[in-house]
Amino acid sequence: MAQERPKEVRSEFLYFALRNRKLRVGLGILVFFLLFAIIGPFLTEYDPNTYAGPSAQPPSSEFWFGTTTFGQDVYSQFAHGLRSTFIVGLIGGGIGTLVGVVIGLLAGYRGGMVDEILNMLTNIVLIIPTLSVLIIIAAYLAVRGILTESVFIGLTAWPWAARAIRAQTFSLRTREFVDLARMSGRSSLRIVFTEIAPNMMSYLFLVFILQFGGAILNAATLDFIGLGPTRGMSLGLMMNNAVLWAALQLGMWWWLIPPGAAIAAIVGALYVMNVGLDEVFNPKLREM
Amino acid sequence: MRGSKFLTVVGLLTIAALVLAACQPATVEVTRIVTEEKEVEVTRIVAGTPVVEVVTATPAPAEEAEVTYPRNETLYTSGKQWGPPTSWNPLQPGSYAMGVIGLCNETLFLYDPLKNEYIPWLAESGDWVGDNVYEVKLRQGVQWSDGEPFTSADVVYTFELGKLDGVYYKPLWDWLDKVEAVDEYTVQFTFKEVRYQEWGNTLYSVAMVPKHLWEGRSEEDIVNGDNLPPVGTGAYLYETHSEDRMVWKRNEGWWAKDALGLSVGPKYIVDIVNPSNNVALGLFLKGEMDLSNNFLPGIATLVEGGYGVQTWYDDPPYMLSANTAFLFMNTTKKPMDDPAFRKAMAYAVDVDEIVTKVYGNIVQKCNPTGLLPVWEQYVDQDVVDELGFTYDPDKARSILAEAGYQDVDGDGFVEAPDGSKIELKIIVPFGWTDWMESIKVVANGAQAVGINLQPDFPDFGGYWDQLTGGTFDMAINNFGSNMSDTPWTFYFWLFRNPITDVMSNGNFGRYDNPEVFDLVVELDKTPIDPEAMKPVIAEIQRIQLTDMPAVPLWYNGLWAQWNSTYWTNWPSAQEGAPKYLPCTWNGYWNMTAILMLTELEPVQ
Amino acid sequence: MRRYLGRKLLIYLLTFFVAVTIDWLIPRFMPGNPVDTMLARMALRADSAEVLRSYYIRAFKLDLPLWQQYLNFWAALFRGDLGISTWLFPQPVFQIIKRAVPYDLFLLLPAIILSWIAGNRVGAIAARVRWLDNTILPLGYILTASPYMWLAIVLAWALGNVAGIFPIAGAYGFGLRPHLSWLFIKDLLWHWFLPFSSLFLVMFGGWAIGMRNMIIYELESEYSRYLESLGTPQRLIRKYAFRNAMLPQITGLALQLGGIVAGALATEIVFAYPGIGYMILNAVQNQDYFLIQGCFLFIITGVLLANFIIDLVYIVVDPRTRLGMTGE
Amino acid sequence: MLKLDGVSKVYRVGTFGGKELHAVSNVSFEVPDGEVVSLIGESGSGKTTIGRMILRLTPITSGTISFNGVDISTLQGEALKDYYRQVQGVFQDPFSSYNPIFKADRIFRIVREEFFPGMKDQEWNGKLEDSLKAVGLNPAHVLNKFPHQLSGGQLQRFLIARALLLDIQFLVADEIISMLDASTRIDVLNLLADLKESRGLSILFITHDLSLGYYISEHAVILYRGCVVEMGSTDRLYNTPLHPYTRMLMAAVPRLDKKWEKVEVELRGKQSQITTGCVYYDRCPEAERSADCLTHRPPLVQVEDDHFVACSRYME
Amino acid sequence: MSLQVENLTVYYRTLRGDVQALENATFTIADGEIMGLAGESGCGKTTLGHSLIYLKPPMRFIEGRVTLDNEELPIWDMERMNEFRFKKISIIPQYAMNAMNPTRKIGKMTAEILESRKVSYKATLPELKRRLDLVELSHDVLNMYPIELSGGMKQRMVMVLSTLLNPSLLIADEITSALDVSTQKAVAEMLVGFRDRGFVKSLMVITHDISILYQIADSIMIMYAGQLAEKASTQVIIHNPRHPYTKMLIGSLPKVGVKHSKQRLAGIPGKPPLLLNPPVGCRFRERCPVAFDKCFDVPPFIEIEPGHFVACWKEFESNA
Repeated sequence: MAQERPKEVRSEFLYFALRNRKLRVGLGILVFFLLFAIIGPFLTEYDPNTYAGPSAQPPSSEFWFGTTTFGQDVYSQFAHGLRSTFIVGLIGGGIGTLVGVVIGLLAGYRGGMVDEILNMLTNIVLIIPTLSVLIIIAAYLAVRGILTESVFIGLTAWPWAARAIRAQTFSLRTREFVDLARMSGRSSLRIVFTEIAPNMMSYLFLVFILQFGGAILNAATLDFIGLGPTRGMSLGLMMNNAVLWAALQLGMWWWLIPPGAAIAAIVGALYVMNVGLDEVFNPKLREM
Repeated sequence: MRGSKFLTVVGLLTIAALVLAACQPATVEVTRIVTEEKEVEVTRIVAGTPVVEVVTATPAPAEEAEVTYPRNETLYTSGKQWGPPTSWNPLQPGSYAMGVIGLCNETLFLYDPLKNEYIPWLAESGDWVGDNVYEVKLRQGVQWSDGEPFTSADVVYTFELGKLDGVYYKPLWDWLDKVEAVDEYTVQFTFKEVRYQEWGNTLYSVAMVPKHLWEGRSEEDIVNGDNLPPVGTGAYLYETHSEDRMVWKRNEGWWAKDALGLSVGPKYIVDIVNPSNNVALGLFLKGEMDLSNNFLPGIATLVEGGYGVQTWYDDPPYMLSANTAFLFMNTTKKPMDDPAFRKAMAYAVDVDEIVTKVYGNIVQKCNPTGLLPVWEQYVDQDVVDELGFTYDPDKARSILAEAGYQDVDGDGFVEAPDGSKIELKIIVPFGWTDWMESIKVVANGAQAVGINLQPDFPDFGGYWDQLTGGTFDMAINNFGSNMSDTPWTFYFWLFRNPITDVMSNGNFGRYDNPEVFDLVVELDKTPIDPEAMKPVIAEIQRIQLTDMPAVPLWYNGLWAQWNSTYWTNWPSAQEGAPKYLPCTWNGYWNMTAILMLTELEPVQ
Repeated sequence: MRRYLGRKLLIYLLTFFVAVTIDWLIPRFMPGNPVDTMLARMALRADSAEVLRSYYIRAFKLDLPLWQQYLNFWAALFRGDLGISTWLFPQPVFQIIKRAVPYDLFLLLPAIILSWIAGNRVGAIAARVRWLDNTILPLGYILTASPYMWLAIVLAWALGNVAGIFPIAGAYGFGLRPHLSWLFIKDLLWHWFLPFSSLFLVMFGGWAIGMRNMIIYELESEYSRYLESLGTPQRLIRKYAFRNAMLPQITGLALQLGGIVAGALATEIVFAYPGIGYMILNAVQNQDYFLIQGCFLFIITGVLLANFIIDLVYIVVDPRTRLGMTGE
Repeated sequence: MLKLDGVSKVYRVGTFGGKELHAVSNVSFEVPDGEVVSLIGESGSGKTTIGRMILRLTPITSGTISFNGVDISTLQGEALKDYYRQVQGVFQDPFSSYNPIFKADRIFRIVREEFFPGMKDQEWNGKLEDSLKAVGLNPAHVLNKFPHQLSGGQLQRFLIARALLLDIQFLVADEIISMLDASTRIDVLNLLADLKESRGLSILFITHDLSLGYYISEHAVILYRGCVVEMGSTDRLYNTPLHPYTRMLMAAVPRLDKKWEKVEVELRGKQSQITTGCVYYDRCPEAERSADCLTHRPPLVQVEDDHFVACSRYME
Repeated sequence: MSLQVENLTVYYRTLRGDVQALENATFTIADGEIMGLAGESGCGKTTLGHSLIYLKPPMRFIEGRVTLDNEELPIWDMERMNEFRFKKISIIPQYAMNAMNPTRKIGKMTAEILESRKVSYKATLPELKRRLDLVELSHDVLNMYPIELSGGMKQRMVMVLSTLLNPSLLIADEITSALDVSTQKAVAEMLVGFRDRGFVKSLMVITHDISILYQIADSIMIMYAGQLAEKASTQVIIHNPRHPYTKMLIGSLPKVGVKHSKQRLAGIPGKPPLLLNPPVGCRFRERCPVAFDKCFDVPPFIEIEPGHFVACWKEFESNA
C-alpha cells in the first residue's frame, strides 16, 4: 500500500527546491533584478530626470544605457524604474494576495450567507474588467504616486485569488483537525489563521507570485497609456516616454528595449518560479 | 477537426462583420453631385454592399467610383484630427472634421498672415460704406456643390444663425445690429458698435452655409447635427470617412477655377486621424504621409539627416511660430500678487534650455512681449529695451532680495517679505510631455534663484479645473495666443475680463487692471491700420512688461513637416517657394493653406 | 440546470448593475467636467467659450442634481440611448461604439480563440516532448510576461519600419475605400496581422504554459493510470488528458477576458487601430462621461456575455457541472 | 447521561437551499453513564452526522440532544468549553486529524492553551505523561514527531490521550479503527473498553461493522438512512435480529467461522429518496414487505425487553 | 500453472534510497485459483500486484521472472507489456471509484478503450450487456457519466470493464475496503462468479481483510514487510496457520459473537520495520515471540506440505 514517507517534510521541499532547474533559473533572474533595483540607483550620479548629457546618445562608458531625447541618463531611469516596479509588485501583489486570502478564507470557512455574499462580490469584481476600473480610478486621481497606483492595482486584482483560496479552504475546513480545534474551544478566527492558513502556505506563496507578476504588468499597461504615476519613475513610464518621443523611429532603441525586456524577464522569471515551486510542492509533478 | 471548422466560421464571420463595418461610412444617403459642366454621378452604397450606379445627366464618359486612391493623385495629411471624424458642421468649431471650413465651407475672405493681407474669397470685396455699415460684394457664379447658386441670402442666413444659443459666434450680435441683403450679391452689415479688429477676424473665420439646405432644419439639428454630407462651395467634396481617416475629393466645379484661375493639385486628400507620435513618425518616414502637422519630436534630426524631410526653414527653428506659451501666475495668490516676484520669475527661466533640450530647437524663444513673429511690427522696441527681460538668475535674485524675499530659515529657498514660507507648484497636464519637460526646466530655474517651485502633473481635467477655477499657483498655457489677423485676439485672451469665478479661456492668472482692459477694448475699436494700432499696443506692452502678469516663454511651432516623394512645390522659406501656411489645422485653411494646395504638383 | 443558469444570471445582472453604477459614478468625481474639457479643446475666444459653456451644460443636463442624472441615465439606457459624446461631438455614443466595435471583434475574437486553441495544442505537445518543453516553454514564459504594448511596438518597428513588410497603422490602407473585393480584404488582413500577432503571442504563451501544467496533472490522474494499466495506447490517454485539461482552460478563458481588454487597448493604441481601446483612452482623457460610460457598458456587457457563453459551453463539455450543478 | 430526543438533521441543498436532504430523521436513544453504545450503519446512514451533532460540530435541525439533562444546543462560550471538557470525539482518519505541517503533539498544546492556560509546565508534563501512558504510549517515543512519523494506531491513541487530558465523561468514537491495520485495531478497541471499565467513560461507538459493535458494547442502535430501524442490547440484536436490514447486515458480515450464505444481496434502489413509508422498502425482500410499507413509516416499537424495532411486521 | 513468479524483487526509488518493497517473491497461482494476498499496510502486497501489470517509476524492477500461461511477461518494459495488459492480465485498481474518465460517457469510453486495443465494441456489446446484468447494473450506465454512478456501481462497472477480454489473471486491489458490508459481500461474490463463469482464469485478490478472503479465496498468501510469509489453502491459513505472524494476525481479528467482556483479543505489538533499511534476516524477527538466532538469516519460502509454503526458521525446525 502506501510507500514509505521520507522522514522530514521540510527538508524534502528544500531538497527538491534546490534541484529544480526552473526554480533556480527563475529565482536567479529575480534576485539579479532585485539586486539591480536595490544597488543600481546608487551606481549613477544622475537623477533620472535631470538633463545629464547630450541628447540621444547610444550606450557608452559614460552613459551605460545611453541617453534620452533630452539627454537624461537611461541607466538611471532604468535603475529607479526597476525599483518602483518591485515596489508595485510587492505592494500591489501583496494587497491583492492579502485581500484575496482574507476574503477567500472567510468565505470558505464561514460558508452559508457570508459565503454567498462574498462569493457574489468576488464574481462581480472578477467579471468587471480590471483595467477599465483602473483607468477610471487613475483618471480620477489627479495626482498619482507609485504607492497609490500599487494600492489600486492590488484592490482590483484579488478576486481570482479569493476564489482559489475559498476552494482550498472549503476542502480544508472539513478536515478533522479543524473539528478537533473547534472541540478545543478555539475561536473561528483563530482556527482560520492558525489551522487552515498555514496549510495553504505553499499555495499562498504561489498566489503571491502570480499577483506580483500581474501587478507589474498591470502597472506597466497603466503607465504606458499615460495613467501611471505622475511622480517618480517606472519602467512603464519609460516606455511611455520612449513611445511619445518616438524613440524607436529615431533609432533610440536603448530607451525602449531595456524597460520592456526587464519587465518580461522579471515577470517571466516569476512564472517560471511558479511552475518550479508547483513541482516542488506537488510530488506528482516532480521529475524523478 | 471541429476546432478548425469553428475557426473558419469565426474567421469568416469576423471578416464579414469588419467589411460591413468598414463600409459603413459609405452608407450615407444618396449623394447627388451635379457639377455645372457635365455629369451626375451617384454613388450609392447600401448596407455595406457597394452598388455603383452612374446616372448620366448629360452625355459624358461614366466615371467609375474609385476604390483606391492613386498615390500620385492623393495627398496624405495628418495633424488636425485627434479622434474619428464625427462632425461636418462648420458651426461646431471644436468638432468639425479636418477641412470642413476651408476645403468645403468657405469664408468670405482669406487672411494671409505672412503678408498681413485679406484676400477676397467668396466676397469680391468688402468696404465700410458708412460709419457703422460694412458692405460685402459677393462673387458671382459661385455654386454650392449641389448646384444651387451662392447668394447674399446665404450670407445673411449664416450670420443670422449666430443668434441661436449654442452657436459660437453668438457674441457677434452684442455689437452687430443687422445683416441685410441689398441684392443677390450684396450684403450690408449694420453695427451697434464698430469693432474693427473683431470684425476683420470674423470676416475670414465664419464659414458660409447653404440656406436652402439648412433653413428646413430644426434649431437642434442646426446646432448639434453632424451635417453629413456637407455641402459647401469649396474645392473639395466629402468623399468618405471612417474611424481613422477623413477623405475629401476634388470638386471639379470649384468656382475659383474660372474666377481666379486656381485649381487644387490633389484629387484626393486623405487625412489620417492622429496616431501616436511614434506611429505618425513611422508613417511619415515610410512615405505614407505627405504632410504632417503633428508635433514630432526629433524632427530636427531628420531634417538634418537627409531623410527627405522638409520643414519651413532648413535651420532652427525649422517651423513657423503659431502661438505663444505663457507662464501664468495666479495673481490672486501670494506671492504671485507681487509684480516684483513675477518679474523675478521672468528672469529665472532658462528658455534656451527648453528650446534646445526639450524641443530640440524646433521652437523659438519669445520676444518679451510674447507677440508672434507675424506681429513683429507691433512690438515697440523702446518698451522692450526698457522693460524687457531675459534669462538672468542673478538679476532674478537681486529683484527678489530688493523686494524683501529672503531665505530666513536657511533651507535654500526664500521666504516672503512677511516671513511666510513659499511653496509653489507649477502644473501642466500629465502626458503633455514637452510641457512636462519644460516645467521641469522652469522649476529648476526657479529653485536656482531660491523659489521653492515644484513641477506637478495633474490630468488634463485637473489642470484645466485649476486653471479656469483659479486654484493653481503657476501653469503653462497657450490656448488663445494663436496666430490671427490681429494682435487684438492675443490681448483679448491675455487680458480677458471681467474676472469671474471661472475664466473660460484667457487671463487665467486673474490679472485685474482696468487700465489695460480698457486699452484692449480701445484696440478693438481701432481700424485695421498698423499705424493706428501701434500706439495702443505699445501702451499695453508697457503695462504688460511692467506688471508681468504672465511670462511669455517660447513660440510653439506651426508644426509642419512634409516630404516631397509624391508632391512637390511645397511652401517654405526657400526662395521661389510659395509662401502659404502648410497647415491643415482648423482656421489655417482660410489662412492661405488652401492656396498651398493650388501650388502642389505631383511628382512625375 | 435552470436553477444553475438562474443563479448565474442573477450574478450577471447584479454585476451589470454594480459595474454600470461604478461606471456612471466615477467619472463624475473626476476633477473637471466634460463641457469645460470640450471647450478647452475648441480653443475658442473666451466670449464664445462662455456662451457655449452655459449652452452645453444645459444641453448635456449637467445642471441637474446627481441623483436625477443617475435616474435619467438608467432610463435612457433602457431606451438604448447612451447619450452624445462630448469628445466626438455631436455623434451619439451608440453610433461611435457601433462603428468601432467590429474592429475590436475582428482583432480580439481571432486573437483570443486562435491563441487559446494554438496555446492549448502546443502546451499539450510540450507536456510530453522534452525538447519542446525546453524550447517553446521558456519562450512562452517570456511572451506571456511581456507587456502587450512593448511587444507590439517592437513588432511594429521590426516588421513594419525596419523590414517594411507590414503596415504599422490603420485598419486598412489609407488609399483604399471600403468595398467588397479581394484587394480590400487582403489589405484588411494585412493591416490586421501585426496587432493580431502581438495579442496572439502574449496570450498564446499563457495558454501554452497553462495547458502544459494541466496536462501533466491529468496524465498523473487515476483514470490515466487505469487506462495505462489496460494497455491503452498513449494516443487515447493523451486525448482524454487533453480534453479534461481543456476544462480548466475554459474557465481560464473566462477569467482572462477582463485582462484581454487591457491588451486590446494597448495594442490598438500602438497600431492606431480604430477599435474602442483608443476611444476609451481619449474618452477618459477628455472626460467624455458619455463615451466612457458607453465604452465600459459595452465592455462589461461583452465580458458578461462571453462569460455566460463560456458558462454554457462549460455545461456542455463538462458533465460534472451538468449533473452536479443542482447541488444534490 | 447523553440523550437524543427526536433528533433530525435536514441539509438544504441546491441554490439557496431549494431542496432538502434528510440525513437524520427523528432519532432518539440514550447513552447511559459508563456504557458503550454502538451506532451501526452503512455509509449514508447518518451515523457520523449524529456524532457531529453531539460534538456540536453540526447544528441540529430539530429535536434535542441533552447531556446530563442540559440541552447542548444552547451552550455558548464558556459553557460550550465546559461541555468540551466533558465530551470529546475521535474520528475515522487518523492522518486527517492532524495538521500535517505541525508536529503531532500540537493537539495537546492547543488543549493546554485553551483549557489549562495557567498550568505549570511540570504539572502539565506529568498530566500529559499520565494520559499517554493510559493509552499505552511511551511519551519518549511519540512526542515531538510529525504525524507521518507515527503509525495510525499511535495517532488514534494520541487523540484518545488528548481527550483523556480533559477528564472527559463521554467520548464519540467515529469509526476510529476502520483505517487501522488488523494487527493494531484490536488494541485500540481494547483500549476503549478498558477506559470504560477503569474510568467509567461513556462511549458512543460508531461503526459499520456489527462484529466490532458486538465485541465492545452492551447496546447497539442500527441506523438506516437516518432512521433507527432497530435497537437494543447487542446480544438480542445478534441472536434475534428482527429488522430485515439487520438480518441482511448480519448475513453480509464476513466471518471467519462461517461462509456466507447464498443470499442474493439486493443492490438496486439505493439511490432514490424516500419521503413516506419505510426507508428500507426498496431493498426489503419481496416476501417481507407489504403495500402498507410504502405509505406508512413504521414507528420504533418495543418487541421485547431492551429490544426495539421499526418494522411493520412487528407493529402489533 | 496460470501464473508463475520467481524471485521477483521490486524496489521503490525515493530520495533517501531504495525502499525494498518486494523481496524475492516466488509463488504460483493455478488455473482457476483465487488467491488472496493479505498483510498489513506497507507490506508490499500492492507493490506485488502492480509490478505484475504496471511497473512504472518510481517502482524499479530489480530481478525476477514472471510467466503467465507459460509465456514470460516483460514486466520491466512498459511498452511491451501493453500487449498483455487487458487481454492476458488485468487489474481492478484500488482507486476504481476514480478510474473512469469523468468527462466521457461510460459506453463511449469503453468503446474507445476497446477500439484502441483493436477489439470491436459492437461485437463485444452483447457480452458487455450480459455482464452488466450479472453485476446488476442497468444497461443505461453505458449512457451515463461516471459521476452519475454511486461508488459501488462504479466499482462494478470497472470490474466488468477490466475483465471484458477474459484475461488469464485478474488482480483485484483492495476493491472491497471502501464499501459497505452489504455491497462488499455482493462484489466479492461477483468476483467468484466471474471466475466460475470463466471470465477470468485466475484471480489475485489483494486485501487487508482476511475475513473476506476466507469467504471467497481458494488460497491465501500472507506478506510481511516485503517478504512472503506463508501461502496455503484458505482453510489451512485460517484454521491451521504455521507462521507466527499469520497466527497472530488471525488471532487479532474480532469475531462475531466474541465480546470484550468475555474474551479479550490481542493485537500484534510493535510495528513493521521501515523498508528503506530493513533489518537483516527475517523481517518479522523484532515482533516475533518465538524468534531465535537463526532468524538473522532470511528464511526461505519453503513448501512444508503440499501447497503450504512458509518462511519461518522455527517452523522448519519443528518440522525437521
